[in-house]
Amino acid sequence: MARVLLFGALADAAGWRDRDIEGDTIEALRLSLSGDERLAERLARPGLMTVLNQVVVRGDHPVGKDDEVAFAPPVSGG
Amino acid sequence: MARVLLFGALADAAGWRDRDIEGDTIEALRLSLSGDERLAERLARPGLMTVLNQVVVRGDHPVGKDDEVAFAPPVSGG
Amino acid sequence: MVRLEAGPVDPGALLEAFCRDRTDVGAVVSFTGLCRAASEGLPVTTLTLDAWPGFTEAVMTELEASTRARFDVVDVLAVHRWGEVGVGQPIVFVAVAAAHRRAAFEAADFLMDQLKTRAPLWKREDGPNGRRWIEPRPSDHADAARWTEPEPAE
Amino acid sequence: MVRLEAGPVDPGALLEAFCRDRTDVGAVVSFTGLCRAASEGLPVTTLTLDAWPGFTEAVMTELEASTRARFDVVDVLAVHRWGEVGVGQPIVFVAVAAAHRRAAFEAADFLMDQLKTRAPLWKREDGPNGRRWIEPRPSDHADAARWTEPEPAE
Repeated sequence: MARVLLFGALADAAGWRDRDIEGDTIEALRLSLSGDERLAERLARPGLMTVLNQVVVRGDHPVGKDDEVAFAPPVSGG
Repeated sequence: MARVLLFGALADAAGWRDRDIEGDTIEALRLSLSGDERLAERLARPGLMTVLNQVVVRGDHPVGKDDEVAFAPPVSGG
Repeated sequence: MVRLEAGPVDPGALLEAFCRDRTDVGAVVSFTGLCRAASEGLPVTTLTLDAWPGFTEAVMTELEASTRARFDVVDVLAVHRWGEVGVGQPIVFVAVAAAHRRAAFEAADFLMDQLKTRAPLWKREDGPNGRRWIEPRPSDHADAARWTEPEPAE
Repeated sequence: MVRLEAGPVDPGALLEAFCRDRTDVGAVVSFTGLCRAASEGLPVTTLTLDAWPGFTEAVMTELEASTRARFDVVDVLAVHRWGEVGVGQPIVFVAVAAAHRRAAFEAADFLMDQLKTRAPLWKREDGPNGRRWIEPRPSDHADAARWTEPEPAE
């Protein structure tokens, strides 16, 4: 279980931005979110940004209920 | 005879900016101006800018009384 | 300094304040990004920027720090709008002050490339053809890659 | 547009007016040159710029035209102060508007190099150590030489 945040096109597709999701690793959370077909395709795209407790991470990491995991598409500021 | 304009350090050294000077070529005007020792050294420096009737020129050119000849040091705008 | 701004960004007022009372600065370069009425041939009526207040500023602050470390500059400002932005309105304002102009130009250019490809902001264009989420263009990555030569030792 | 200005130059107001009502421009880059309190280690109390009204603007207009011919830009503005300038006050303001930021940065950078080495203006620094007429530094010529690759055919 962790707090999951979505940004940009992911939040738009899911219809929510912030939710508690079951899963004890980042990959487990991503798999769980991919059950939503509106999200599955976007979560599989290259360039997905994963942020664990406000630190950008690569690969899998264990997460607990006090952890916050954000998923976001490639950024497009400026 | 032509109208001679001086700019920047040249005007400062001469103490004037605008005067009618005897001479029927640019070189003759420059020689005449070099009689003023405050100007002679500056007129001999590389990079002297010579402008005949608002067109930058190189080398010598004939001038008459309706012509305007400007002498100026290298520019330093910006 | 960096700022994430929910209201309008005023480049004139920001530049005026940024230049004020500086006696050790010969050069100020600014960049203003504006919302265009068309993007890649498609009409745009509104731009919406998603951001993550707190985290977005934290990353912007890192980008500011790497700009200061890399170039001989006196001051750096980056203000980024988020939320809904109308056509013609400013999206981002960057200013760099330096003793000499080369450092000011390069630092502003560098910081914009970093903001484009690294700042956590997500841009959506809405128009008569629907909504479109924007991702960095290949040219943005190419621009950012210009700076990948090794940084000078500190 | 170019302007030779005898009174104070206000970069904030100029940038605000330059950005106003633009819907086809994604990027505005500005450069502001300020009078520093010291130059090459010597204190400066006043800067005085000599110019040749009429001819100075004519050359500035040529430099603006070559900037427009060389880069994919929408608008160009160059305002140069002349006469006495106090420490901290603006000497020159340049702004370039373009669809994309690379052209805006390069055009502003190019135009400043041209103004520094070609615009008919002559700068004198007055301070406790006396008066000093300034000439372009070797770095100014080196900056300007960066652009000497052949221009694209028109």
